[in-house]
Amino acid sequence: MITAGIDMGAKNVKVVILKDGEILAKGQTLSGFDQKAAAEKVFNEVLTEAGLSREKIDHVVATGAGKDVAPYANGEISMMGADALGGFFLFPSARTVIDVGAEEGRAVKCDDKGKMVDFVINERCAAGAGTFVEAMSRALEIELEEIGALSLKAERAVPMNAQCTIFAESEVVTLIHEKTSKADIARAIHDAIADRIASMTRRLGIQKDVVLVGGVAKNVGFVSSLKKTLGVNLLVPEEPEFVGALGAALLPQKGIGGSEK
Amino acid sequence: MLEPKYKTRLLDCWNDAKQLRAKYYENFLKAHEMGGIRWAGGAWSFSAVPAGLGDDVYSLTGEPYGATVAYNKDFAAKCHDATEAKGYARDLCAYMRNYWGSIILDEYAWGGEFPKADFLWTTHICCSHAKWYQVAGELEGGVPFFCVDVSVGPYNEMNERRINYIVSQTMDGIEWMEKVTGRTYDDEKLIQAVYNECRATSLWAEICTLNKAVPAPLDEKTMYSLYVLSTLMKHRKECADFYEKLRDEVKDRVTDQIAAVGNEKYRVMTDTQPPWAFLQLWRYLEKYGVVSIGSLYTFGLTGIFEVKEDGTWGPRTTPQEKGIEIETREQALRVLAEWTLSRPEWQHFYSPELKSGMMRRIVREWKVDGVMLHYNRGCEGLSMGIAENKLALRKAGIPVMHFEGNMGDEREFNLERTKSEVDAFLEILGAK
Amino acid sequence: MLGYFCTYVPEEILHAAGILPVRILGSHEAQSVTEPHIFAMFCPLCRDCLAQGLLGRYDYLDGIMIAQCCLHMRQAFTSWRIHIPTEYSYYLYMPHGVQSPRAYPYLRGELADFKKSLEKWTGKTITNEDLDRAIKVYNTNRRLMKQVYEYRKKSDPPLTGLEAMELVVSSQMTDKEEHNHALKGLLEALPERKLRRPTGTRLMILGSEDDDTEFIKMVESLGATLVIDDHCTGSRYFWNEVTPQEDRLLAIATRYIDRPACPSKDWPERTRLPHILKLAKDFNVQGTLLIQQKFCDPHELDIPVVRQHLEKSGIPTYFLEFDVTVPVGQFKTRVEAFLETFQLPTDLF
Amino acid sequence: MNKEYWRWPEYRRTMSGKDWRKAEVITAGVDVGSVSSKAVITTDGELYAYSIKRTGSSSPDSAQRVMNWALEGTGLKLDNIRYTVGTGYGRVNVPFANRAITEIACHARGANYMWGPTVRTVLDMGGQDCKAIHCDERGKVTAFLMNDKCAAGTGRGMEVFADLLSVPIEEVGPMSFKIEKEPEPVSSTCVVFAKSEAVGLLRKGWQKEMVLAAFCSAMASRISELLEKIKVEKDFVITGGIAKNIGVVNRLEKIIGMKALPMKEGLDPMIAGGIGAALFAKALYEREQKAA
Repeated sequence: MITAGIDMGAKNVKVVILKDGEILAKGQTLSGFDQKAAAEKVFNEVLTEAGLSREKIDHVVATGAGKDVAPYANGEISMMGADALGGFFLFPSARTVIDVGAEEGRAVKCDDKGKMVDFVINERCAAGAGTFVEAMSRALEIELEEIGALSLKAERAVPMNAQCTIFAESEVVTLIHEKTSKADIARAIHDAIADRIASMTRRLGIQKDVVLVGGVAKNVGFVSSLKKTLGVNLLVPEEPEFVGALGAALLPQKGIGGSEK
Repeated sequence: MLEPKYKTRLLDCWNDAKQLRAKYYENFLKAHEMGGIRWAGGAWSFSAVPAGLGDDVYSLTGEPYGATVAYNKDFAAKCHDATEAKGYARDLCAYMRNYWGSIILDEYAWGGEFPKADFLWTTHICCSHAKWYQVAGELEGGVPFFCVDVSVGPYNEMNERRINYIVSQTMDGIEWMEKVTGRTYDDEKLIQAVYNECRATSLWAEICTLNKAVPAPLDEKTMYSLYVLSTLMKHRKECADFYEKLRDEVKDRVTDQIAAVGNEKYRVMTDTQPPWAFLQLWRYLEKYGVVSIGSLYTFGLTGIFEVKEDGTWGPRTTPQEKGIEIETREQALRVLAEWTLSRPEWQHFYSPELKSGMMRRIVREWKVDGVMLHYNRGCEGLSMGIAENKLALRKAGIPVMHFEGNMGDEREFNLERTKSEVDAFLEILGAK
Repeated sequence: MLGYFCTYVPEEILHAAGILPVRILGSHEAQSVTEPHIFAMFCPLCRDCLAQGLLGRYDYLDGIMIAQCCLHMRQAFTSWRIHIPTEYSYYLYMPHGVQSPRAYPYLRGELADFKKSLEKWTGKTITNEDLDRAIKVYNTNRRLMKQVYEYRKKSDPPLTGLEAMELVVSSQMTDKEEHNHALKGLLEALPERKLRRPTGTRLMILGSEDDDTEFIKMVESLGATLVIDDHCTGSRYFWNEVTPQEDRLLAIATRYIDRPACPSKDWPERTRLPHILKLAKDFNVQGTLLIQQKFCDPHELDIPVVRQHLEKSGIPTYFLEFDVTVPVGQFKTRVEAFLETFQLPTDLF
Repeated sequence: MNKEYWRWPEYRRTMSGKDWRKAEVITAGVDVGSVSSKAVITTDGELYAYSIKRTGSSSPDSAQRVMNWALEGTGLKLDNIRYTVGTGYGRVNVPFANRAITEIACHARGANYMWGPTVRTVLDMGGQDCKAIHCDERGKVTAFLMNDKCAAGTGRGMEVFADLLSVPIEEVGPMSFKIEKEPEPVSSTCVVFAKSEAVGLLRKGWQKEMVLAAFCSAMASRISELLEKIKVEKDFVITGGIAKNIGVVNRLEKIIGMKALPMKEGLDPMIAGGIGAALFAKALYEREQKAA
């Protein structure tokens, strides 16, 4: 059976094509303003990469914030359901999957077959984890890819606002003006988000093993801060931002949850 | 979509409820024209007590009024701005801000200017209630204000001293009322009002108990418009009579297997006041055969229950049914105080475990598949301890989700995000 | 040792039973342990306090108790009781209707129940002598602290606002006899004590619970001195004494009913307004900082009217919203700008 | 890094027809904001030259850079400046400043200079926070309010949004009026949510202009709440970057039912703080001369 998963994320659209549990091809592009067009573009690119035509795909399952406008899809699944399936597929020992994307943070608990049994989403004041790091790397005039590594070189932990990303941003500006080292500030930024994501995950109750997915999982600084705050080992797949699309593609092959569109 | 499994039918007495409610708000507006007097206060206050001043005493209870304003988003937004311009924080109780906004703008949600109360009579059940009416009185240019303190602990720790603390204050309240209105108090009218209140709130509990049936004769969205009458006039005869008629109709619906939702497949329960401007969320559930059979809020904010011989919840036996003859003012106030403090939605103010226990009971007895908690930023009183309730329900193996929102300030409710959370929960239930 | 959550707790009875009351406060650090227990719409303080319990920083407590006040702190107590069980816990149903005469006999009865419960726990009866001794020690502590506060009326007060806050908060966490001893020593040194700093603008600070010494230090580094407060970590904690009478429990109940009120007990009349204005006059205050813990309903309900009242009496105010960590950078700009309205000489314009 | 849409353009200017050599007292004000830094030079209390530059990640260097740029081409040297006042976020580490005064006092004083003594209410929308200031006829602050967290209608929110839509910030205002009907404002109380709500509108197929309009009107309504708290008194002026965004200004004027005095030719509202600081510098210098 050949299936495809489309993750209509806030910042990027991701597509995965799966054949009998093997990933044939995957690709992503910026969502931009016309998410439907972006999804069509990347879907066809991944098709050609997999050397297939559209008819060959038995099921196309959509997920993510924009799943209602996903092209070609004939099934859908919630973001949390997809995270559970994808995370479990990559790490069968997983029982908790944490997904930190541009706008939202989510955590899912799954059973021993990868089916979602409980979930939480970050509270309003703790929103915008991903965009927060981007904004801060711009304020520190550092490339987004480097800010993670930089935070590992910090000497001391600078406390930062617990509750609100907006005031946390303005606190960073104050730290800059007080000539705090960039590494310490980077560390404070990652600790602040790690605190919020850990706080959210604790609402779910942490069951080992814990998998971390979503775009922000590529940031080594964040992974290190979250590991320290949660006090638990984190399994991070190579391309964490594709786990949602992978989970969606897995759905027809698993026959769990989700529904005809 | 699933084809309907059960017969459905609109409620016959639906229009009576609408008329009773409209008449209530009209009476308050026209009270002075009819030679009557007005009092305002919380829906939790001892509304039977002012009834002793006469039959032409009309009330306005703050919370249902706040909910009515919330239902009309534009007017609510104007009320919020007016209150915030006076320096009041935006995270205060949403009903209170709608109420104050109405006074500042001098606009009554039902048209015309905001009718000024002759006196304010309430109870202090959370951090806000007494202050709600202290400020309301100041905003209306000074209105006599009396508040009964009810910080006496949960019903299972009730004792003589604690009941006396409330009875003595309500006694003082009656003398104060006579002085402020210049009317002489009629104990006989108080006694009738107490009988009415016991009957009305016991009947509402009975109606909720009938919803244990499968399929559920009533859905929660409908129940909101029915239970509201008890938050307006639980002490009046026409309210008790209406609930008696409704109880009979619901009984017939149970025997004839008439369902609120034709394709009922999954039964859920919610918690706290809903986001009043977004009730279409309840209809969205019904597309997947999911019906909300009610909540501790819809059942127990006014409904009075007791544990029956078979150990299950049912309507509390009224003093009348027990053949108790109330003769004196003091006895009436004692019965009223003891009856009111047994209200289910009052217990969680003292410990979340008491509420978790009641929620587990509702899940068991009303055969509920999952719980949807509305983490209601608009009301600290009912959202108190809600996180502990979620932990307790999850520990008992009951599927539970929560969505963040606000009952009366739609700026704090994100419909898109809530829909995605509900979708995920429907997947867990197997309804999607 | 017994941890308590709100200063309406009748400490005299605990002291009489040989128990050391310790106030539970927060650590002003970001934390990630309370979200499963308290929804984030409740104040940062109640969550910060619960966090200390969950992080094991109060493991030495034998018991916890609360005297009913706001819904926020109540949750710190109820969640603590579930997840950090202690040998003893008590919920005192302190009345809110402190302006009704019915409150006195009611609280007296509640205190009698509380006394019995303590006696059952400790296995010792609490005699009238024990109560008299406790009342005497607590009244002395209140008198001494009030005498220290008197010095803050002087044109150049010999102690800063920060020191006054530490004085009162330390009293909430130590044995009163030891604290009285330290107070006596301080009172001997105060007359000659000179601070090597200008007093600058004389400020009052009032509002939600505030033990944020970092913030106070910053304010007093900008050419201002906090000379008086209306905080439960300040004057509200010790402003009135127990008037001894034959019925000791009634005497204690009367003290807690008549003390300066927390907003959620200040109705139907607003007794706080004349009290705050008198403090401002007696300590000749130039401006007032109104601080409020985010989401703190009781003070959110009072601050607008308190502010109007002060401004009408010619005392400018500035409002600040606190969180568990206070952004000192932003607040420095706000406080400095507020002080500039007093400090920038008119001939600069 | 992709093209920076969200920064106001950097520039410097010397006012025509002025010669510093004839001046008695030359003073300067340096406003190191969270997003942009401004340097202003005044000769005998009159605006002589100014420059606007991005604030880097170190405020001392930003102060030095923007001051040097203001001096550039005038022949003036730093030691010709008799007195300098630092203001803004980085006011404490302007190396060559004699004193620091907050931007609240400086914006009020600057607005008084730019629009005259009838000004009573100054709205400054800086990068980090939004300030509503009352002042008297000489520009002295009598009361002020700053936005609290949830009502964070900051300049920052607008910049992030312009960047998201890749619309140069100067064009946000005009574009937000290229619509037929004024849309419902984005409703959420918090900037983070307002942004994700606006992105949701894009996804529903709203074109950019409509989404910009919804976002500007949300920003305007949030600022109006702050102004209503302080009770706007005539004359009302707006300083800071947002003053140049008609998308917010026009909608704000409609909500509060009062027009702001129009921007003066050649007087960029972003330098109000810098001017105020330079004027304070002159007064402080003259006080020191009298005292000495």
